[in-house]
Amino acid sequence: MTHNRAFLKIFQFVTFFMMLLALYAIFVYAPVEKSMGIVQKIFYLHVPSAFLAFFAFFITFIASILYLYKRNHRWDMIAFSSAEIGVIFCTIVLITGPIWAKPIWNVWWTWDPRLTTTLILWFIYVVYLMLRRVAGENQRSTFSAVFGIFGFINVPITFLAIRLWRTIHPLVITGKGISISTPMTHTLIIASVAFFLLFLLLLINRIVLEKMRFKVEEIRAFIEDKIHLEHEKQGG
Amino acid sequence: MDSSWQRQSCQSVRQSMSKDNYIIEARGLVKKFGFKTVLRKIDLSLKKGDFLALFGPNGAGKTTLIQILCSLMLPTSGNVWIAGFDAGYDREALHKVIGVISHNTFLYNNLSAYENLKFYGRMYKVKNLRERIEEVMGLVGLRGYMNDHVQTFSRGMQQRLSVARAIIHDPLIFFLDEPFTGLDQHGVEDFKQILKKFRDQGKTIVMTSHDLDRGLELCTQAAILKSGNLVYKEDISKIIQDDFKEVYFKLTGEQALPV
Amino acid sequence: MAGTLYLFAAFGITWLIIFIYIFSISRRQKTLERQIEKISKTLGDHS
Amino acid sequence: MTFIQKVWAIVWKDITSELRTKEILLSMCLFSFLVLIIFNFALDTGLKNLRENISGILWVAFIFSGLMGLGRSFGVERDRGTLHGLLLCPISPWGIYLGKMIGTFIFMVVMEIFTLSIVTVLYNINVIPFLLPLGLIIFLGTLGFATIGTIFSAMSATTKARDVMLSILVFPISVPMIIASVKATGIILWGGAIQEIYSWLKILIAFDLVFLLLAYLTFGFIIEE
Repeated sequence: MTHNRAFLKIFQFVTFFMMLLALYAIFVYAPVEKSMGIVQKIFYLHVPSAFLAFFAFFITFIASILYLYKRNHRWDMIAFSSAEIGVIFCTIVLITGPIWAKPIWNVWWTWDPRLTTTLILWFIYVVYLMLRRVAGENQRSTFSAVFGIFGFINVPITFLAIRLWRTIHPLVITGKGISISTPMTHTLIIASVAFFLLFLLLLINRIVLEKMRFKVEEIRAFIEDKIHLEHEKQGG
Repeated sequence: MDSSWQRQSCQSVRQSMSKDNYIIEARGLVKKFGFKTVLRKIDLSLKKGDFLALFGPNGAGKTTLIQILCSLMLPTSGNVWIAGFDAGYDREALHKVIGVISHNTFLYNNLSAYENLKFYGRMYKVKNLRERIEEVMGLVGLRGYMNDHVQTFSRGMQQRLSVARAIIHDPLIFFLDEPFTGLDQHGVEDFKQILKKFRDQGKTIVMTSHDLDRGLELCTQAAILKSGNLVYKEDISKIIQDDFKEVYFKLTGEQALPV
Repeated sequence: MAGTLYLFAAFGITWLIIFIYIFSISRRQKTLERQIEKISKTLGDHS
Repeated sequence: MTFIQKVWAIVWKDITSELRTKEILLSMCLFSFLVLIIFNFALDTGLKNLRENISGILWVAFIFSGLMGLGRSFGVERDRGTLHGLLLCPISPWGIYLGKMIGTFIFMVVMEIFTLSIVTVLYNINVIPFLLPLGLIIFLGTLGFATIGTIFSAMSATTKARDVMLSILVFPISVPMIIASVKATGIILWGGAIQEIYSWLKILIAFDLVFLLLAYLTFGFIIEE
């Protein structure tokens, strides 16, 4: 336990350091993009978050399959924790996206395939979290595992459908190509690594929290059970 | 007993019974709902022709145990074999040899008695379904009500039709979960007659009840379930009715009701 | 400069979301730790 | 063979029971009728922009009324306590799923035929020349909707706030199916050739197959306790 704690402390420190480095890279090292100006720097938040949201939902998908296969509640905890963090990152994507789009495209939102798919992805996993609240204790894990699988499999079909839908209507707004220079690539890599470490840190902490909650519930149920049995013995 | 699948299932029953004589066997059954333990390591074995009456106060886990035995529910750990079929894997084959009667009738209100039996008969692939339905309707004394809708039936009639539904495929084993609930005196007497018939035919029966008198009258074995533990199991020949009551009240801590 | 405002908004909101989440995790963790402490105390009293 | 007979027995039971009361069919048809009327006012569909909107209105009517039928599919079995009777029958979970799904599908198709005839009258659109491609789209779209809907109907039947849960479970997953159906119907009603909707039909078929396969793999988990 203490060993793990020490490891977590070191990990926390490394993540913090990488975050500072990423901030430095974004604001000092990376040059200002010519056509979009300083707003382009949102890109370094937006892209890693999008990648991590997708990665988190992928973990949920895999853990859901493993839960149904192995019936071990650990996989359920991982699926749940990952989905929650995925929703957090997906929310960041959905907020930074429009903030970037407004000054550049002059609209907050376009119904383009990637944006729309991300929005639906966000909906699916918010529903996933909601399902966990309303489902009975006995079926919560299986239901959410099944929904986690359905939701993730649905994503590529949704993306295809929306792309086909958009190409039929003329695109009102086309994104201008970004000219990326080498320092920008470096910055993106640093920011991605920093965000990935943050993601892992959050995920580990969330799983630890879920395990603790499970333990406490287990102990409490055990004690209540003991008291109940004791009481019955005295009564009888 | 004339349909081919039944002969088949009987054969596989015999095969599995050659290994051990138990037709119902449960080992180390544990069931948890969330963190709440309902059954704690229950072992139970019954031979062919046994009639087990399972007593216990409310919330002792009787219904859960029955539901696990007929594989409506999976145990958290432990195994169940019914007529040689593993309840975790061979559900379909297992369901062919069991009949379940509970306080819930499993009948469709908008369908007539005949249609209800036709539906269940088709699900069990009963041969000569029409004749079989007439036969079981006669057995439960509802021959004249074939085309009446279930919703017009009284509680007692519905329960009798439920019996007809459960015996349509001539099962080897019966699970009865509080079958007397909601029946009037007359209905109870009728139902007892039907149960006696099953017992005399050599069917294996597991019944839960909290009515000690009615349960003890029919069974060959009695058991008491308390807080998920099987605290008592004895052959009827070794039980004297009044003593059993005392044991029951002592074990469960329930108060005897004034008669 | 409008661009800086948007940039500031994006970063601000992102960090706000992440910090609120971290805060909520640590708070829940603390609550659980307190519960464990309470339970072990009760157990200690009984034995 | 046995399997098909058993699945058919479930479908037969649902249809016979429904024809007695007509509760579900009547409420589905009435509801879709109401949707058509309300959209007429909401969008002020003059003849000018009628065709652009009609496919959308049509599918909104289909899906919202379909949701009513779905809610009853497993909800009724659970309320009346017949679900355990069904689960005790010697049939695989997949068989139960298929039986319930086909039942819902049939109810929906009846409602859709009714809705289409109302649309023909109220919106003055002649659907007869488009019947074949339209029928194909409606078949595939409805199949997809019933496929995922039956799974979530079984799920939401045991949760709190059943009806609300059913709709928020079904809608995000059914997005590709709705897009494809609406667009393909629009093209056909505009007088487009069937070649123009091939890519949409492909998406619908992929959707149906993928989710039927997933239902086959996962339905057993949903009904066990």
